[in-house]
Amino acid sequence: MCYTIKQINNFMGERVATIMKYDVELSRLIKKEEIAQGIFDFTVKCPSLAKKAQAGQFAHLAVPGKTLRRPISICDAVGDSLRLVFQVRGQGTEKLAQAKVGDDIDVLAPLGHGFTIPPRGTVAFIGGGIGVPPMLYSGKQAEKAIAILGFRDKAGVILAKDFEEACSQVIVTTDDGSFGLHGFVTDALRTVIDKVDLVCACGPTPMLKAVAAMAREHNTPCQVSMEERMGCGVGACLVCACKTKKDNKEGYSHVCKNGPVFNAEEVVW
Amino acid sequence: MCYTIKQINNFMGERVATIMKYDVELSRLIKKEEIAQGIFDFTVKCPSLAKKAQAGQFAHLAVPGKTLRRPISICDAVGDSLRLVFQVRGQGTEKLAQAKVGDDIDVLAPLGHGFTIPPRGTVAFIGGGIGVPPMLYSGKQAEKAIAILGFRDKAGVILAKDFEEACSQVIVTTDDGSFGLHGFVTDALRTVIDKVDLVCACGPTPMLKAVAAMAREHNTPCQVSMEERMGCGVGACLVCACKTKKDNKEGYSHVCKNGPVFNAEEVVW
Amino acid sequence: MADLGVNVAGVQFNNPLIAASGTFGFGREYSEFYPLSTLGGISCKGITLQERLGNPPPRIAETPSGILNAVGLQNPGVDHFIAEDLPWLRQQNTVVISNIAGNTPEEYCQMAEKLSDTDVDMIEMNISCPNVKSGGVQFGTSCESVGAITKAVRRCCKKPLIVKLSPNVTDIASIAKSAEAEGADAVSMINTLTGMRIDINTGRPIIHNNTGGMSGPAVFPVAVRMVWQVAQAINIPIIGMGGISTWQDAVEMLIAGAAALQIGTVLFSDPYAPIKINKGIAEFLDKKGLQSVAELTGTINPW
Amino acid sequence: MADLGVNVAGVQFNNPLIAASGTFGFGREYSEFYPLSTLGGISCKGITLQERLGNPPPRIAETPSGILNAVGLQNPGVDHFIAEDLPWLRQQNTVVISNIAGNTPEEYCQMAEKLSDTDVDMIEMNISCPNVKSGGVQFGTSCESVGAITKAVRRCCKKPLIVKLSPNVTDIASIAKSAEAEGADAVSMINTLTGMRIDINTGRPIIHNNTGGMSGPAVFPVAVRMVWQVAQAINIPIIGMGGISTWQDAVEMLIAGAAALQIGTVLFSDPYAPIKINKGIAEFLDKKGLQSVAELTGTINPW
Ligand SMILES: Cc1cc2nc3c(=O)[nH]c(=O)nc-3n(C[C@H](O)[C@H](O)[C@H](O)COP(=O)(O)OP(=O)(O)OC[C@H]3O[C@@H](n4cnc5c(N)ncnc54)[C@H](O)[C@@H]3O)c2cc1C
Ligand SMILES: Cc1cc2nc3c(=O)[nH]c(=O)nc-3n(C[C@H](O)[C@H](O)[C@H](O)COP(=O)(O)OP(=O)(O)OC[C@H]3O[C@@H](n4cnc5c(N)ncnc54)[C@H](O)[C@@H]3O)c2cc1C
Ligand SMILES: Cc1cc2nc3c(=O)[nH]c(=O)nc-3n(C[C@H](O)[C@H](O)[C@H](O)COP(=O)(O)O)c2cc1C
Ligand SMILES: Cc1cc2nc3c(=O)[nH]c(=O)nc-3n(C[C@H](O)[C@H](O)[C@H](O)COP(=O)(O)O)c2cc1C
Ligand code: FES
Ligand code: FES
Repeated sequence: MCYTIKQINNFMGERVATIMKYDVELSRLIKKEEIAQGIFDFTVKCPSLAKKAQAGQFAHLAVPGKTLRRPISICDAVGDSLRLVFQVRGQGTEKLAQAKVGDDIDVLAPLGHGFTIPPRGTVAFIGGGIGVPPMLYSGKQAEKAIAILGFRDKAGVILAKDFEEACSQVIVTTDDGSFGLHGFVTDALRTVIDKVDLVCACGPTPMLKAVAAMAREHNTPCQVSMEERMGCGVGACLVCACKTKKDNKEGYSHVCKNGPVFNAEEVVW
Repeated sequence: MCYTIKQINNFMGERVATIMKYDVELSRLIKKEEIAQGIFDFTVKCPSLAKKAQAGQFAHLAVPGKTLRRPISICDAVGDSLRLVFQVRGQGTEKLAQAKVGDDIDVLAPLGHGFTIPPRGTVAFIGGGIGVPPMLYSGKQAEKAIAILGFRDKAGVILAKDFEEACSQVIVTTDDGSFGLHGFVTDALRTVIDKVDLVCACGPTPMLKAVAAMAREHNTPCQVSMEERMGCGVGACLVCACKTKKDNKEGYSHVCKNGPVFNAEEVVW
Repeated sequence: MADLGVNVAGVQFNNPLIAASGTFGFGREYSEFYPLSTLGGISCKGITLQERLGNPPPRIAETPSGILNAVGLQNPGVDHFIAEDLPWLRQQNTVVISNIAGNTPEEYCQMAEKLSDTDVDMIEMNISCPNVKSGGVQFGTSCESVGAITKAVRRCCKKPLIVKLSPNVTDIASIAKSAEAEGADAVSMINTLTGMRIDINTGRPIIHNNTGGMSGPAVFPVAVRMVWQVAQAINIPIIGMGGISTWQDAVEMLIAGAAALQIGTVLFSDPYAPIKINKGIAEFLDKKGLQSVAELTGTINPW
Repeated sequence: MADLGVNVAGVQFNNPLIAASGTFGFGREYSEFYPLSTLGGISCKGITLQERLGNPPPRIAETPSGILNAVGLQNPGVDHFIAEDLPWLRQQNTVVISNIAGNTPEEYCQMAEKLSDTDVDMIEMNISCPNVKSGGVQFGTSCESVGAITKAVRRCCKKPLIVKLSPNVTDIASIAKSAEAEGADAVSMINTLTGMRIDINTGRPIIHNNTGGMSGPAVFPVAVRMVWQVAQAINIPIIGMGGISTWQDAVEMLIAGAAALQIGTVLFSDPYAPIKINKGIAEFLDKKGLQSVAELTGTINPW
């Protein structure tokens, strides 16, 4: 069997969401805003991807001139668009932030295993810093959502209004008390944990660890979204290793496929 | 003696045309036109460079994402701007062609040894294909200029009007006769060579060779502009070698510094 | 239209593009992008006799036009591969190459024996993995050791045997000759070039293994040079790889002397790269009036 | 503010940035951009005993994030250098390093002797030029030959002797050790990595020499890895180079173990790079509260 140009073209034409699980879409940047110093809020139009997106999944964005894509969580999926909020950290995100409305961004999405949100009950969605954005779409999936959003200071607060609209309760904390509660997200979690059925969290590892510990203390199930440097983004190259324990055996799971969301109990901190 | 930040800043501030011979200027693209299929006409504003430019010199343009600059001849220097006309050949010129009016281009210029045009007399300026642009500014330097411009076909003809304004006589030739004279630039040169005091030429090597041979036959001095792949562009790295003969000794001269314009007699074809 | 099929050591591929070992797992993930028959073949993730957990993260870093990786051969072991992955792979209508790595020549032989009794198409012996303490690289850097291990594995291997060469050597052509002399049916090259990046704020190497293997466009010129050098030294086919990311690169590698190609890192930038590259090769062959890929292989015209 | 000065083998540099041999000629051209005292030093274009014309063009090709070159040591010969270039260079208030290449150990010695009687500050022995048939690379690829030639030149060289190492080897640390054992005062590394590009339309290598030496950002991770490996193996200072193009790269190379740096290819992209890089290093030192470049050298914290 040989491979003809016709077949090749067919393959390229046929790669529609209904046939293949993974898809790349050249997505038009239709809205762009710098919502805090160095934090960008992008809305990209990608109908076939947006309709498949689930809470806690991520998009893998090609950056012109870079060999590796950059993983960015899905902050929200509305109609035929995805909302992606990211912080400029290094060269890739800096380049991404230069995209102009009207530019096309090469998006591979939706990837990974997201949050598993039960149809009923109260869920606490905890975001720390740039871990806040993915909790928005997640929060929308719960019957009753309590959002706890932690930031360094007032200037870093993002998306507070969006959460107000999406969740039943929103608690904002800042490390320095310049906005909302003075303290850490765990301080806020302590005040509500007795009324929640599940804790979902995304943020820096020390925060996740603390949240997981508190949830465990209270016998509350907890799901955490992990970060690791990625290659393929789909589970083939095995670079995005995260140490986990299953059936009492330690090994490496992969953030891009088994995660980014893991049961907190599985993670070997 | 140590190197202080103050000194460093001073160096960067002081690198003005009056002190240093070589200079780089971030030059605003103020006009851009595709004057033939794949051939772009850029006007960039770079006051300190433009005022130093001489006929036959070139600019070395940085291309975002590329390690090497691209050498492009100075087509014209008017007021505080340089005009650069180039053809898309590979990845670098393709990227350059994507620049938008208002973008800044990093220009190292004017470089090289250009045409030496006597104050009196008739000079034939011969350009072939993308070798045509540098003859424009050159033509303006002569008391009496006869421009001979060769193209493949009518669609490839560029700058004919500009030459009409700048030169006393303009002969356009096309290989297929679809515009102007049917034939090569040498066919046209033959008709005028007896009245010219100097021949200046830029174009593909076989053309230059033929022009040089004809000039030699007629005992007319001839200067040719050579091309070679470049690194530094200023004569330091020695990569842009062109075989030349001086005092009967063969060796390699360097297109970026000794050239691009050489006396045809020096070149070992 | 030109035929994209190639034959390497008696094995027929639908087209010259093979997924590079370690970048494509055992194919399942990329089969969610397109049918795996899109590829001429798949070189599976390197397997070892026993399961391996691999290195702690971070396992990857970016470099100018390339990446470093140090996965450390995380894999479920040869038995698991044969039981769980191979049957599925066999149904994908593509050539299946099993990539193996061992701590000792005996381990290589044991794996080759096990795989010889399966229906894998070829065995690729990785003697060049730079990212594990005893993952083969010590076998790959001298002519003697390459000769010895090739000889040993050749004896217990009933499948066509590909020896995968390391670029981290002084004289790759001599090493290729040793592999050929001891019975390799083909060589594949290059594995990754050892490199390192350091986080300047912490002083820590970005990769937990300290060093990692460089791949991607940055290494392409080194790969082309080595394929050319080896093509002049041996008569068995070369599977060329290292930084191929466009159809032009693929054509260049074929011209340098490769009979087939592997592509890895480019998949991370563009999962659909194999389709685009195959299309480009086919059009190039047509433009040049060539009937097959083999007519392009080794057509370099050196100065 | 931190002091940018460094001391390598007893020679004091105003700052750690040295122009890399072959990219800077004998300094005249770049002195038209800024005073050469902007640089800590200049490693001059490699010279040979007799004048050399160099290779036919093309001598350069572009690669992803890098370049290939094969100039073939075009130079006017050591006597011309001493008579015409050195006196001018001496007035530029920067350290002058003479880079030499020979066909035989005797030639190296003859040049070293001639230069020992001049006021060059240091001699850099290039035993790693990949672009000429007998331009030293054969001396640079085995421990024995590196040891032998270092020993020979050491005896006739009254200046601090730098041995410039080739990256095209299996084990650069052992080679560095041989150089150290036989009396090298410093090593500089890396020279270029041999690569090749082919014009797919003609089948011709883009460079007339067929292969060329790769430099520029693409090779940076290989250079960092090698500097780190060598830093663990020897006690003499390392002058690190290979793809440095930003101040971050410079800092990374220092952290890996370099006492001073050379920069080459980046000058082609940005002639002013030395100024920007020095500024970045100085600010980084200040931010980290370090008093000198030496405090940064070798501060890597491996896993
Ligand atoms: C599943 C997942 C979801 C994420 N969601 C978001 C989000 O919604 N918003 C946001 O601002 N950031 C998010 N991140 C982090 C984001 O991917 C990194 O900040 C970004 O990749 C850094 O790229 P850079 O080019 O700025 O940095 P560079 O340092 O130039 O990147 C070099 C390489 O390291 C990788 N890298 C560097 N830092 C990280 C990191 N923290 N995590 C993973 N890879 C990294 C890059 O992807 C790249 O491959 C997420 C990460 C993961 C794994
Ligand atoms: C002194 C001089 C003046 C020139 N003036 C003009 C001009 O006015 N208009 C114009 O269209 N072209 C001009 N050229 C040719 C122009 O430099 C090349 O077409 C251009 O560099 C090709 O770059 P690329 O990125 O398109 O090709 P690529 O093939 O991607 O380039 C790869 C490398 O090869 C070099 N290269 C490729 N072709 C040439 C070539 N013909 N000459 C020199 N280097 C080359 C590139 O500069 C680059 O370093 C001039 C060349 C020289 C030497
Ligand atoms: C993440 C990753 C994992 C790899 N794992 C293996 C492996 O297990 N066995 C092997 O022989 N090569 C392995 N390689 C090397 C590739 O097969 C290939 O030789 C190299 O990446 C060069 O090709 P490329 O530039 O197209 O990626 C790996 C490469 C990468 C990037
Ligand atoms: C055009 C060119 C010419 C070179 N000539 C020499 C030389 O004569 N002697 C030498 O030791 N190294 C030579 N080199 C190697 C450089 O000195 C340096 O080792 C290498 O380019 C890596 O550094 P970089 O990436 O900063 O350029 C040359 C490099 C280039 C690009
Ligand atoms: S990024 Fe490849 S397996 Fe996760
Ligand atoms: S380009 Fe460097 S000498 Fe001409």
